[in-house]
Amino acid sequence: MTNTDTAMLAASIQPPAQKKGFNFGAFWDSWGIASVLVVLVIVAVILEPDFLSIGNVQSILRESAYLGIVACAMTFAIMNGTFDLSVGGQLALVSVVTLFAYGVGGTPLALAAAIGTGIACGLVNGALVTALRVPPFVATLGMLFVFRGIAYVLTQNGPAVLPYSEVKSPFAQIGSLNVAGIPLTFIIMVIVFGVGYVVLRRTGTGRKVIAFGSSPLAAKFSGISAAKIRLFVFVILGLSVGIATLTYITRVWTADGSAQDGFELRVITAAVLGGASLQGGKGSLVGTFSAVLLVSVLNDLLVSMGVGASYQRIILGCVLIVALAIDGLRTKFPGSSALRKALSFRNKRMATAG
Amino acid sequence: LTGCSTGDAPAGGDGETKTDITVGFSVYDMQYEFFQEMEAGTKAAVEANGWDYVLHDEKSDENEMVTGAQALLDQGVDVLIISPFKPDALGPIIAKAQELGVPVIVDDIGGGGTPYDAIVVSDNKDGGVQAADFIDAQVKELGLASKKVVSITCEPSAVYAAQRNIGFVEQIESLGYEVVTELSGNSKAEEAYTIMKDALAKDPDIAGVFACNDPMAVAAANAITDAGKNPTKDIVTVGYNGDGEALTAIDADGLSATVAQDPKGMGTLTVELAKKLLDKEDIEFGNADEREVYQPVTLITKANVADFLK
Amino acid sequence: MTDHAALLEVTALTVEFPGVKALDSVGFDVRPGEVHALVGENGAGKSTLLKVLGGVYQPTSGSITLAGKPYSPSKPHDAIAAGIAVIYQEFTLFPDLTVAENVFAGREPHGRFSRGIQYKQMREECNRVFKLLDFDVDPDTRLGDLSVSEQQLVEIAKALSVDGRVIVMDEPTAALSQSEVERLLDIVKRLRDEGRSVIYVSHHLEEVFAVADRATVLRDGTHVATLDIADTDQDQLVKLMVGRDVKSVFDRDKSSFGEVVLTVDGLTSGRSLRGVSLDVRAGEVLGIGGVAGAGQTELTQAIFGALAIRGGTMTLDGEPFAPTTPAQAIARGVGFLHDDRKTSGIFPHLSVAHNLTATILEKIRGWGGLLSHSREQDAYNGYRDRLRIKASSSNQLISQLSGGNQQKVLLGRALAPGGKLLVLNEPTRGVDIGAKAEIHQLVNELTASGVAVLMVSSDLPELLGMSDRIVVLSQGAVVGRLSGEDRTEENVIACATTDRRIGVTA
Amino acid sequence: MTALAPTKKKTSISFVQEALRGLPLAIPLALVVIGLAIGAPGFLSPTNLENVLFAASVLVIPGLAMTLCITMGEFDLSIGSTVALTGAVACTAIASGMGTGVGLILALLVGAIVGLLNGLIITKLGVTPFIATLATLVIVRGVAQAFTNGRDVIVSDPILKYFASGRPLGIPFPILLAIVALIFMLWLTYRTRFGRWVAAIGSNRDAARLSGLPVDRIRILVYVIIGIAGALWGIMISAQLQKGSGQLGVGFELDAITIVVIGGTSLLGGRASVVGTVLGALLIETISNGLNLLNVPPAYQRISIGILLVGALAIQAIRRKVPVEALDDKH
Ligand SMILES: Nc1ncnc2c1ncn2[C@@H]1O[C@H](COP(=O)(O)OP(=O)(O)OP(=O)(O)O)[C@@H](O)[C@H]1O
Ligand SMILES: Nc1ncnc2c1ncn2[C@@H]1O[C@H](COP(=O)(O)OP(=O)(O)OP(=O)(O)O)[C@@H](O)[C@H]1O
Ligand SMILES: [Mg+2]
Ligand SMILES: [Mg+2]
Repeated sequence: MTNTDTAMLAASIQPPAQKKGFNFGAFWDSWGIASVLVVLVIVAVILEPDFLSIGNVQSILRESAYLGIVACAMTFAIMNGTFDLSVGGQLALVSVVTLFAYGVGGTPLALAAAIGTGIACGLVNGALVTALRVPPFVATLGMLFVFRGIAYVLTQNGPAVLPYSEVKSPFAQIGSLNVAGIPLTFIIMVIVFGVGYVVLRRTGTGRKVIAFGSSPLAAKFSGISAAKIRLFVFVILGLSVGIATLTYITRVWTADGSAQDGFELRVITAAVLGGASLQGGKGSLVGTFSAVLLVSVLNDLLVSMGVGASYQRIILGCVLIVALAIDGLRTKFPGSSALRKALSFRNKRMATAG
Repeated sequence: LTGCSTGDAPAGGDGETKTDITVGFSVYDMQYEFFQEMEAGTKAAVEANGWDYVLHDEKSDENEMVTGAQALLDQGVDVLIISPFKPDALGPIIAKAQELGVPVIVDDIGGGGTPYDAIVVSDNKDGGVQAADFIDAQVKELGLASKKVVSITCEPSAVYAAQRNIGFVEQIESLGYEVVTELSGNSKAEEAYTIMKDALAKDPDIAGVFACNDPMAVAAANAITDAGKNPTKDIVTVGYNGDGEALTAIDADGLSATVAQDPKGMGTLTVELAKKLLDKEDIEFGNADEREVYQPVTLITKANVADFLK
Repeated sequence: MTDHAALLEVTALTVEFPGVKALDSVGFDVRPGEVHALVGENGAGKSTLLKVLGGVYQPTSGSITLAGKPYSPSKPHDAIAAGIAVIYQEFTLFPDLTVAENVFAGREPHGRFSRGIQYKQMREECNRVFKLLDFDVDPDTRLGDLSVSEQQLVEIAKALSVDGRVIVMDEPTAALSQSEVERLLDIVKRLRDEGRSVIYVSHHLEEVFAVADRATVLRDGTHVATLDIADTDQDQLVKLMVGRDVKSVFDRDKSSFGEVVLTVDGLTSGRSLRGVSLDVRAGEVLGIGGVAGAGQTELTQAIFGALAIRGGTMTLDGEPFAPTTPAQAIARGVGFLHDDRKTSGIFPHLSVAHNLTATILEKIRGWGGLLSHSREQDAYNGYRDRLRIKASSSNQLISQLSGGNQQKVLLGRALAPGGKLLVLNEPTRGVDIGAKAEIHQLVNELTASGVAVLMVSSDLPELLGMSDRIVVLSQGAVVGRLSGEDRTEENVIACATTDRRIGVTA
Repeated sequence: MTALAPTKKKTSISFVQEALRGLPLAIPLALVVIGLAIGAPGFLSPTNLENVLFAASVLVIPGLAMTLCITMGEFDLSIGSTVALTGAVACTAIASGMGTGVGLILALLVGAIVGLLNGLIITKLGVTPFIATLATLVIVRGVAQAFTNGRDVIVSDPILKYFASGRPLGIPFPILLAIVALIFMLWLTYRTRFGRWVAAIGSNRDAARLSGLPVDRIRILVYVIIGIAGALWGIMISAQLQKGSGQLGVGFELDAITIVVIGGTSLLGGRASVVGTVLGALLIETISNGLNLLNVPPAYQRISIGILLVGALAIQAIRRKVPVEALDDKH
């Protein structure tokens, strides 16, 4: 209940703004992270002239895909006021099952297994949340353990692998093929975001996802079924993991229960960095898309500059803070911060009389 | 990109080397002392040859491993040395290396049936066997009555560590012991501590402990101490790796033994093999089928720890 | 204007929002011991002005003095410290805390050594203030469990318990029923007699004439006039506010009703409903009255399928009607307006258009089943014109609208399914006098076209003027059924608050 | 007034009721304990029960601090990294001969500074807590690694060891600390202005500002408290292991948050369940101890923990017939 109060007041208590014409706030809402990305790319090109080499760009785009695809669905979830901590476990499990399926039935079965297992994972989460009323945080945290555990059980006799002999198979190509110089995995990610955008902004279901996240109670009185919409969100999360797995496993070729430890946090980070609010109701697929690339570009830049892992972390953390501080300073509650006033995007304070 | 691969004729048969050779080394994770040593050995050997050296840190992430190693190949390295986080993820890397004609030498752990040119391994299974033999001898010497032992393993996904455990369990059981607790501490000291305490609560009369790495062994020893026992006299505690903390502990009677690998030596060895490959010389494999070159492991105990402490 | 020394003086105050000038060089002053009313249409800038006084917004330009000294609060705390207590239009309450904790938020008395909060003292002080308000609630109740009007009383108690020099009230009576309003007005007079100043915002002009000494009229963010109440009358004030004449249209044509649309028989549900029976006919407005917390809201929710029913049956258009979710009720064409606009009405992150179409997403589908922007726009434009919604565009966030305009958007949402039954809970809460008349007009049009309306209203004149029959609830049971000549203020109050029963057997 | 009895069932909350909010968790906990008493040999041995309490206690202290943060409607993800950094700082100071006391004080100070940084980034820069503390998680871990240069700092210090194996009054020191922390938190959360303000901010942050509460100061203070709790946690872990290391404490933040959420503190803020947090820690540690005693392989341990977690919450939800609108986490 309070999330709507707070969100609403936060929205209604936006500081009085300033100049007509260029509206920084509106611009930043839709293009903020994208512009940080552009700045970072320019910095990268200056620091590392090789940055724009075809091979490097392809590499960045190719490796972003699996994270991006799940982050797209996670944006739905966060806008809906929930999140899924089990996506890392899902990715591990779906990867293992997919590789086994490939061993049994080749590419077609592998594709079907990835999508099918992904959706099944999503259904399990959805059922726990809607039918058993387990809070999403605990339900998906519990299922993170369970999915990983199952993946471990399945790989007790060694990890699932794509054998080297299959290097030329169509399945393995998903991860390495370039179409007109663009990595296939990236194309898949762009398609996922495109479809995601249409579903979120142009369908009734998408509208209900956002509306419910904005105010669960208002949604209830508008006839939006909490259970249905939550189920939908968890199922598309599962589906996205299924698709992401195809772009992931065909690049890495192996999986077991430990695959992509900490994935959930990276996915949520991308969505939040992209502008999604964990309070629900707010988010942007353009932002998430840019955030995914932002993190990849930054990582690539730091690696190619030979920055040590510990300093990579420090820099990555600082960039996260800076990227969000720009927005934070803009929308923060008025008053109380000297720094904010110094950097103020607002007009001068009231002229004190006398 | 593919300009500088292995095709050049050797400039001279002896140590005088070409200066335009670049060696790429993709390391498992530079957070760990073990790999820091391995990297130091590799780097020193590369530079001794007068070659260029590029390092990539996989940071314990299979995705980073594939992306980064492929990036090294894209940059045009002449040899790729890799200590893989996930040996089975070598496939796409080797595939690209083969496309570009770059030789690949794997360090430490391999498998997955990929056609790399050579692999340097320390004999993990044998290390486990040595640990078992030592525990048995020590138990007899101390006159412990119990035949119960504990094995604390690394994360289930760590292939190399699984070999240590297999060697240990097979050998210790053949010596008439019972493994009463066999749990994963996920390579983390803090988890090993709890596991050891719980194991002692269940079986207070444990005779020996083998942990798959030294941090876990030292943590287990601490748990034993906190439970009011002595980790060298009441229980025989053995670790694996030969990390500094284990050596210090052995010296201070806080740990019975550790099975030491020689990461620095492994690093040096990979570069020697690289030179041979570039010079088109033959490599002497310890196991030619698997293209394995062995790096022996040594058991460090109170008796010989002084030799290893710097 | 006068020779009185002003306690609070506002000069040339301007506040701009992106695309809107909410206040444009507004000036007025408040004298010590004066009740100063601030009136104007929805969106005129009243709340914005008060928020500046409260330190919530900083103005673009202009100045304020308090007791002759410059006053420029940069945060709400500054206002409180300066002795200005504000009751905001949107509640500033904490649902998870107790009533007492809410009243004392930020000012809890605590032990000197233990630092522990002194709950006993808080409870006593609460009870003291509640007594003034004739408000009977346990200070240890969780605030979130109170009904809207009960929460409003807590909000008022919160401001009264501060020893403020200036007390600012933004639509304090919007959620109150008649008897509570009278209580409040007594208290306002008492505050004035104690020498404090009160700034009073209300859309109920009767209240303004009952308590205010002067009134300032705002229109579209500009200052129109400041008048002595004694020198003016309601019509003049309305004309200044709206710029035209507004006639209260309580002239319903109550002659012919159609078939029974909804019957409710022995409805028992939730926390408080006990065997409520009623029916509504096509073309009829059935009013529901009662004091705060009597169960009106629960009744509307039960009919709408939003509250589990423990007993009783309903029919709609002669067919059995037992919705277990609002979706089922909407599917049968029931339109619904909730009295809790803030938490159960608006979608704060969505635009006005998206808010309006939330219940008719199926109807605005176009090519390929996708939502059609043009249809959505058409739907919005229709209701915007019909309800005179004032928004900068269909894309504006609803949370940026004035309260009254938000209400109109929600009313549009309730009308959109276009069915035979409309359940309206406080349809004109927070709506300005012009808009109110328009909403009444609209209800008349709807009933004329055969829609049945069930209307809860705590605004007694509205309840009497708009309802063809009135059902009065008390503690979840029907205690009065008033029709024809019986529909008088006295009867409603008597049924709601005493043992008197009219038209009810047993 | 009428013959009909009033039906108003408003929940008036007394201190005791509020303090015992998490108590229903005792049901699944009791079920697990009974199951293990029957099925796991040695579970009821005093040593083992002490082990469970010991492990739970170590988790309880940061868990209680995290309860405050979550009550405020926010998270702190950086605590695991704080554990690593503060442990490393304490051990480095001790190893370099500065004395145990100085080492401990430095560790607590570093913890407080991390908390202060979190608080400032969140309040003054307006970065959402999730990203801010995620960023400090990454940064502080990086600093810890750079600080230790990737090498463990080994110490052998009896005073430090006291935090792991000291037994004042015959009670293991961490258990004693946890009891003190519990009593302190009960008082702080339900009896002081600070505690009520934290709940108020979690309940409705903007209302808190409009009511004149020093919102930013309270938020900063809460993060500082978590930083200090993280330092205590780091000290306790380093005491157990007699070392500091940049690798310690990975994933601890989730452990702390998990017990809070299982304990019934709403992620949306406003409602603290202090006792629930303690029961949550007991539940988690009992389960994992039982699985260790049963020598359950790691793969099945994960599955069991997951199912038990979900099961424990499902039992509560079903028992209370949580309505559909409660899908938003307010339970
Ligand atoms: N946060 C905001 N952002 C943009 N515009 C705003 C914001 N808050 C208010 N406005 C606009 O400022 C104008 C004045 O609004 P205000 O809330 O002061 O009206 P009001 O007189 O209190 O109306 P009501 O009687 O409906 O409460 C309106 O046009 C409104 O849309
Ligand atoms: N969640 C809740 N828990 C306990 N009691 C509640 C809860 N919600 C409402 N109530 C109580 O139920 C009674 C009926 O509530 P309802 O909302 O129907 O009142 P109402 O007659 O509509 O009042 P108002 O005029 O304020 O809207 C009130 O006394 C209210 O305090
Ligand atoms: Mg207003
Ligand atoms: Mg009501």
